[in-house]
Amino acid sequence: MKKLLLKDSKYEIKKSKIIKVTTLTDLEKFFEIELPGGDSLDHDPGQFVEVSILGVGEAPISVSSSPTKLGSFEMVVRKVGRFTSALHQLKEGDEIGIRGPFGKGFPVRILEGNDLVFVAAGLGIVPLRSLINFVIDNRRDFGKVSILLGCRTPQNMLFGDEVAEWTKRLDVNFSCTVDRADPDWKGNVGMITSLIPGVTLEPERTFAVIVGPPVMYKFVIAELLKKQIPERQILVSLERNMKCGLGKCGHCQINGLYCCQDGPVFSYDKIKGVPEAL
Amino acid sequence: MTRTKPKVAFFDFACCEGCQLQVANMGELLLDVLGLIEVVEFREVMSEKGPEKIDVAVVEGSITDKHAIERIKKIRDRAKVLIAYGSCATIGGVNGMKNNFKLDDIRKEVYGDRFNYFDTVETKAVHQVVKVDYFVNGCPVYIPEFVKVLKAALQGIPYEVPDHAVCVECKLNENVCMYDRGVACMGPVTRAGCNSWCINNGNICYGCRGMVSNPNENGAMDIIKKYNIPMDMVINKMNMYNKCREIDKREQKKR
Amino acid sequence: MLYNLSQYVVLKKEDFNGFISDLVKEQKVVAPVAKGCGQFSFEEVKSGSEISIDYIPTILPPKKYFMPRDENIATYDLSNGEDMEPVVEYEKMLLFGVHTCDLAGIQCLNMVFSERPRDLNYLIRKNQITIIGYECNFYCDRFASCRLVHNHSPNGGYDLFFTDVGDRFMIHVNTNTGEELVAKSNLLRKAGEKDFEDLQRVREAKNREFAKNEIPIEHEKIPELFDRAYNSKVWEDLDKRCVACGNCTNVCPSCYCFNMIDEPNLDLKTGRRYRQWDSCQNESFAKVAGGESFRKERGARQRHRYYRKFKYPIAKFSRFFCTGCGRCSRTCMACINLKETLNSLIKEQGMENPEAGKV
Amino acid sequence: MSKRNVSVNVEYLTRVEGHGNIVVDVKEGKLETCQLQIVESPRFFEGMIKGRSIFEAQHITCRICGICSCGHTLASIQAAEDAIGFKPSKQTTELRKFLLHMENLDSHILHIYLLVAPDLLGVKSFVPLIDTHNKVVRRALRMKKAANDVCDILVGRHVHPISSIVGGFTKLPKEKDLDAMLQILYDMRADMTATVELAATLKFPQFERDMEFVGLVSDDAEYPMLMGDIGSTDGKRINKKDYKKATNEFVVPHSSAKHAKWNRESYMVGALARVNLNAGKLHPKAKELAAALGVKPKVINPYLNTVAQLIECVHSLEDGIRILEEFKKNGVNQDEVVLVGLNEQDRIKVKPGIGVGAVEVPRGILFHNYEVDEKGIIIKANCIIPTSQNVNNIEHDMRKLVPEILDKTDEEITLALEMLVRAYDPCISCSAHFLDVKFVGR
Ligand SMILES: Cc1cc2nc3c(=O)[nH]c(=O)nc-3n(C[C@H](O)[C@H](O)[C@H](O)COP(=O)(O)OP(=O)(O)OC[C@H]3O[C@@H](n4cnc5c(N)ncnc54)[C@H](O)[C@@H]3O)c2cc1C
Ligand code: SF4
Ligand code: SF4
Ligand code: SF4
Repeated sequence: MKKLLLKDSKYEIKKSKIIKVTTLTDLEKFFEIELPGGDSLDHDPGQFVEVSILGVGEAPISVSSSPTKLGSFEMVVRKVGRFTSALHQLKEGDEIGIRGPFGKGFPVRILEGNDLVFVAAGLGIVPLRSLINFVIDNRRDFGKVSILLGCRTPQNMLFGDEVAEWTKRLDVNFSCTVDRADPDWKGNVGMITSLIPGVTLEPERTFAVIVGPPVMYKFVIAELLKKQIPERQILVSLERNMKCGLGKCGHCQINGLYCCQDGPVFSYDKIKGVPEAL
Repeated sequence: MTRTKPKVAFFDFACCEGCQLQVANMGELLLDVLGLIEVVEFREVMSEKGPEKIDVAVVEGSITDKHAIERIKKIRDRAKVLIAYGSCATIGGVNGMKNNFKLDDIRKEVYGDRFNYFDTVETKAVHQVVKVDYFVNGCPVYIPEFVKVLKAALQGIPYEVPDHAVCVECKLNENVCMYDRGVACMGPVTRAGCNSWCINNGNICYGCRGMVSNPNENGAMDIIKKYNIPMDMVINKMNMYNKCREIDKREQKKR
Repeated sequence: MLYNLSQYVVLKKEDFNGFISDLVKEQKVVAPVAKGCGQFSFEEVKSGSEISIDYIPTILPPKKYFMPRDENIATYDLSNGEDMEPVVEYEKMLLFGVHTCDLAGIQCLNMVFSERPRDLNYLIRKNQITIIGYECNFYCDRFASCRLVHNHSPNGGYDLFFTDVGDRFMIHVNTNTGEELVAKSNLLRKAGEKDFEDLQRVREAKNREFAKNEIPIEHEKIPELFDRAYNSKVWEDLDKRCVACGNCTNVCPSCYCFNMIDEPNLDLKTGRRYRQWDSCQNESFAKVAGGESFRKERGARQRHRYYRKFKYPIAKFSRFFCTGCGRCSRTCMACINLKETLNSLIKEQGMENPEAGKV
Repeated sequence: MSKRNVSVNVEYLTRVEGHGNIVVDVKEGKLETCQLQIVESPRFFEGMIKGRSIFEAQHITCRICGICSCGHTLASIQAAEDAIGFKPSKQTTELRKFLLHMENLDSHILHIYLLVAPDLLGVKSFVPLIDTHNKVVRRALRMKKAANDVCDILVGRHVHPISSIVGGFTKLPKEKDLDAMLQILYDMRADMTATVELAATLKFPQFERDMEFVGLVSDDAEYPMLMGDIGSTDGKRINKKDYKKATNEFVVPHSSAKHAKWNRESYMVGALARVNLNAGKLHPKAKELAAALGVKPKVINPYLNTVAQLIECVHSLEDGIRILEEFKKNGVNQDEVVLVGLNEQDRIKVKPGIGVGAVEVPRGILFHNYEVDEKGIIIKANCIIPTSQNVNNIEHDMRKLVPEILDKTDEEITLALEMLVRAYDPCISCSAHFLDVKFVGR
C-alpha cells in the first residue's frame, strides 16, 4: 500500500481560530471564528461550513453571520452529541478546522428589489440571521422586510440584543411569538403560523424565507400559500444528516436531491413533488 | 497541555472475569493505555485499594444479589464516569438465563431444600440499576472497541454502540452466510462492533452484544421459518444473552 | 457487429496458468476464488490454479479495491494545533476476471467520483488498477438481471477482455495498458478469421440464452415505472420483511455511501480521519440531531435503495445504477428479490409486456 | 511458641480470580479458626444449562471462567462427546492438546509474572513494576500476548474460544496459519529463556507438608493433560467415570465452595501435582529445567507450585511446537471442519447417556459431567473445579503454617497466608458455581 500526500484534497481543512465564545442558553453556544490570515470566508447567506475537531470529527454548521461582516464569521451550535459536545468544551484561542463554505445559499441577487418575509423558529434564526443581517446592511436594495420569530420560551430566544435592535428599526416589521410565556412576556403566545395572517404583503413581489425545525415547514408553507405567495418565491433551508458536504456520502439525500449540493436552500416549487423533503 | 491522568478503577460483579482478562491480553498495548490513565483499583491483578473519588469506573458483571445492588450504587457515587464492560454488565449476558426460570425453582434445583440460604434476585444489567455512561458490549469484549470507548471517555465525548446488524461487518468480511449453510445465526438482530468475530471463525453469532434498537422481530421470525429451523431452538438462542432485555421492555412500558 | 481484427489476441486454455503466473511475477493479482457453498470472493492469487474462472458474482464486488471499506483520507497531529495532512493510499494491482455487470459497477463509481467536486482519492486509486474482464456465456443464476439493464455484454471499462470460445480465450485489447500486457506475454497470438467466427457463434448463442430474461418490461419503460410506483403497496410488503441488516447495499457494486470517522491514536494527539462504507438501510443513516429520522421505516429505506438504482441516477448520469449482478437478492436473508420486486411493481402498475427483451 | 493473639481477616483477597476471604483466629497461641472462605455469589450455571442442547453446553459453561475458558471448553466437549458416544478424530485430539498447551502457557505466565512476582519483589501489584522492572513487565505482556495470538489464530480468541465445539473445529488452521503460529512460538523461546533465568533468582518461602497430589495419569509416554485416568501420589488410580470416588465432596459451612478429599484429609491438584505425578514424561527441555532448579518429585512445598508452573511453561511451549511441526509436515485435513449448529442439522447422532470429561487445566484437574436424554437435552450437570478441590488442602496448609510463623508480625503472617493462597493460583469465581449442596451443621 502506497501513501501519497494529497494536494488539493477536498477534505483539506483550514486551521482556524475561535476568537470568541458566548454561552447563549443551556444548549447553545455562539462562536466567532477567524480564518488563517484573517481571510474572509466569502460565503453566501445560508451556506454552511464543515467544522472539524481532529480526533472527534466533523459537522456541518450554518454560517450565522452576514458576508458583510469581514475578518471573521460566526456560528451557533447546539450541543446534541459527540462533535457538538466536544466543540462546546473549546475556549477562545482554541483552534478548529474549517472546510467550505458549501451548498447553495439564498439567491441574494434574485431577492434584491423584492419584499421579504422571514419566518424563523427555534434554531432557524441561526442560518437566517446571515441573510437578515445582510439585508439590513444593504437595506436600500430590498423592499419591505418583515421578520416573524418563534421560540419555545422567552429564555430560549437567541440573539436577544440583535432582535431588540430589529424591533426598534422603522424599516423592519417585526413580530414574535413564544410557545410558553412567563409572567414578564408581553408578546404573542402560540404557534408561529398564527403570525402569518397578520402580515400585509403583495404576494407577487414577496419572497418568503423559512427556517426552523422539520415539523413546522408544512404548516408555515400552507399559510404562505394562502397569502398567494408563488411557490417559487417560498424559500426554505433543510437540515439533513451530512458527512462529506461534497455530494458523495449519501446521507443528506432527499429523494434525488443532495441537500449539501442542491441545497440546503430550496425554493418550494423545486421540492414540492419531492416526497422526502418536508 | 499537561493533564493529570484520570483515575480508573475496575470492579467485578457476577461474571467470569474474562473481560478483565481481555485487558491483560492487550499485551504491550496495555502499557500505552496505562500511559494515559492511572489504574487505582483492579482487584484481580492489584492489591492497592483506590481513593474515594475516581474518574472512571469500569464495571464488569451483572447484578444478581442484594449485596451487589448496594455495592454498585456505592461505586456509582464514587465515579464521575461509569463504563459497563462486557455482556454481563451491559445486557445481563449469560447470567440472564437464570431469569428463564422461576427464581425459587432454580435455587431449589441447585441448593435443594436449603435454597433460602442463598440470596439471589433477578439478574440485571448494570444500567437497569444505576446510570451507565458508556457501554462496551461483548462476551468477551472486543479490545479494539474497548480502546475506542476508553479514548472517547478520556476525550469526554459520547460513544455510540453501532445500531446496525452484525451482518454488516460479516458481509464486509466476506463470510459465507450461515443461513446459506442452513444454520440460524443471531447476526441480523445483533448490534455490530465485534467485526463479526464468531462468524469469521466458523461459528454463528450468539447475540452477545445485545439487540439492535429497532429489530424487525417478525421479519426475523419469518426468515427462520423459511429456513426450517425449529422456533424453540431459536428462542432458546436469543435468550442465551438477551433475556434481560425483557426488563428494559417492562420498564419502557411502565413509562 | 464490427470487429477490428487487430484488437484481438488469442490464449490457449492450456496456457492460462502460465499467463497468470507471468502476471503474478509483475504485480499483485486479484481474481475470483471459491469460498465454498457456491460462493466466491475476489482475493489475491499466486497462481492460475487458485482462480475459479466459472463463478457467479463474488460476495463483495470489486468496489472493495476502488473504495476500500476503511479508507484513510487524512492523518493528523495536534502537537501544533489542528494540523492535518490529506492523504491517498493506493496499491498497484491487476483485477482479473471481472464480469460485465461488475465492469458496469465500476463505471458507475467512476461517474460518481469524477462528478464535481471530484474525488481525488478515488480517481488516483482507480488509475492504479488494471482490469481484465471476463465474459459470462450463461446467466449466472435466477437472481441475475444483467440483460434487463443491458449489462450482459461488454461496454468498455476494461483493459483486456476474455471470452471463452471453447479451447481458447478470445481477448479484446481495449487500452494501451492492455496492449502492454499483450506485448509482454509470449503466450498470446494474433486472432484470425476462425477465431472471430467462434466469437460470433458464442455471442449469438449467448444472446439467445440471455433473452430468456423473465422481467416483462422494456428497458426504456423502467424510469416511468418508478415515476408511478412511489406509493406502491410493494414497499409496505418490504417493510414487513426487511430486517435492515444492510447486506443488500454492502454487496452492491454501485452503492457508495460512506461515513467519516476520526480515530485518535492512544496518545490522543495523532490519529487519522477515514471514511467507511455506510448503508442507507442502517437505522442511524438519515437520523439528525433531535432524533428525527427522515427514512424511519424499513420499507422507505428499501424504496430509497431501489430509487437510487432505477430512478435518481437516470436524471444525473443517464444510466441505471443497478448492474443486474443479482447480489442483493442472493444475499438477502429475508429473500427480498430484486426481480420479484420489479415484477410486482410492473404488475401493480399494469405495465407488463411479455414480449419485452425477446430477440 | 509465643502465646499471642493473631487475627487475620483479609476481605476480598486480591490478585486471585474471584472473591475469597482468609480468616485466621489465634487465641493465646492456639489456632481457633483457619478458613479460606469462598464468598463468590453463585451464578447457577448448573441450573441454567438444564434443558439446553448438549451442543450448547460448552458455549455456556466456558463462561464459568474467563481465565481457563479453553479448559472448560475442552472438558465440557469431552463430557458431551462421551455422553452422546462421539469419538473425535486424531487430528481433532491433537489440536485440542495444542490448545490446552497454549492456555496453560497463557495462564501460567499471567500467574507467575503478574500475580506472584509482585509478592516476591515486595510490591503490591505489577503496576509499580512498570517503572522499576519495565523490561520484565514488557516481557510478561509480550509472552502472554503471544500465547493469546496463537489462540486467536487457532480458535478465534483465547477468552471463550469460538471455533472449538463438540465434534471438532469450525475452522482449521491453513498452511499460513501454521506458519504464523510457529513463528510466534519460535520467537517466544528467547523470552522463555529469560523467564527461566529470572525465576532462578526468586526465593520462595520455606514450608513443607507431606500431602497427597492428584492428577491425570496414563500408561503411554505422553505428559497427560487431555486424557488419562485419575491418579494419586498415594498410589491409587481410577477411571475418570468414577471421579466422584476421588473427589468425595463434602460441605463446610463457611464456604460456598465444596471441599474434597480422597485418601487423606485433603489433596492438591495443579502444576505441582502434575509434575510430581508425571515428571518423567515432561519434554526433555522441561526435564532439564526441573533438574537445574533441583525439583525432584515428590516436592511438598506448595509455594513451589509456581516453579512447577514454570517447568510446565517450557513443556507446553516445546510440546506445542512439536505438535505444530508435525502438522506442518503431515498437513491439516481441511475436510474435517465441522459445521456449527449440528443439532439443527442432526449431523452428529445423539443418544441418551452420561459423560464425564476430565482435563488438566492450568489450576489442576477439571471435571465436567452431563447426563442427556435421547434428544440430546441436558437433564443433569455437574462440574468440579480444581480450586474447589484445593481449598481444603489450602486450609490444611494454613493450619500447619500459622503456628510455625507466629513469631512474625501480623502483616508478615497475612502476607505469608496470602502468598500461600496465591501460590495455588485459585480461581474462586469458578469454584462457587456448582453447588448441589447438602448443608452440614447449619
Ligand atoms: C446544512 C446544515 C446546517 C447545520 N447548521 C447547524 C447550526 O448552525 N447549528 C447547529 O447547532 N447545528 C447545525 N446543524 C446540525 C449539526 O450538524 C448536527 O447537530 C451535528 O452534526 C451533530 O453532530 P454530533 O457529533 O454532535 O452528534 P452525533 O453524536 O453524531 O449524533 C447526535 C444526533 O445527531 C444526528 N446527526 C449526526 N450527524 C449529523 C449531521 N451531520 N447532521 C444532522 N444530524 C446529525 C445523529 O444521527 C444523532 O441522532 C446543521 C446541519 C446541517 C445539515
Ligand atoms: S452469518 Fe450471521 S451475521 Fe453473517 S450475514 Fe449471515 S446472518 Fe448475518
Ligand atoms: S459475532 Fe455475535 S456472539 Fe460473536 S462476538 Fe459478535 S455479537 Fe458476540
Ligand atoms: S441493486 Fe442488487 S442486482 Fe442491482 S447492482 Fe446492486 S446488488 Fe446488483
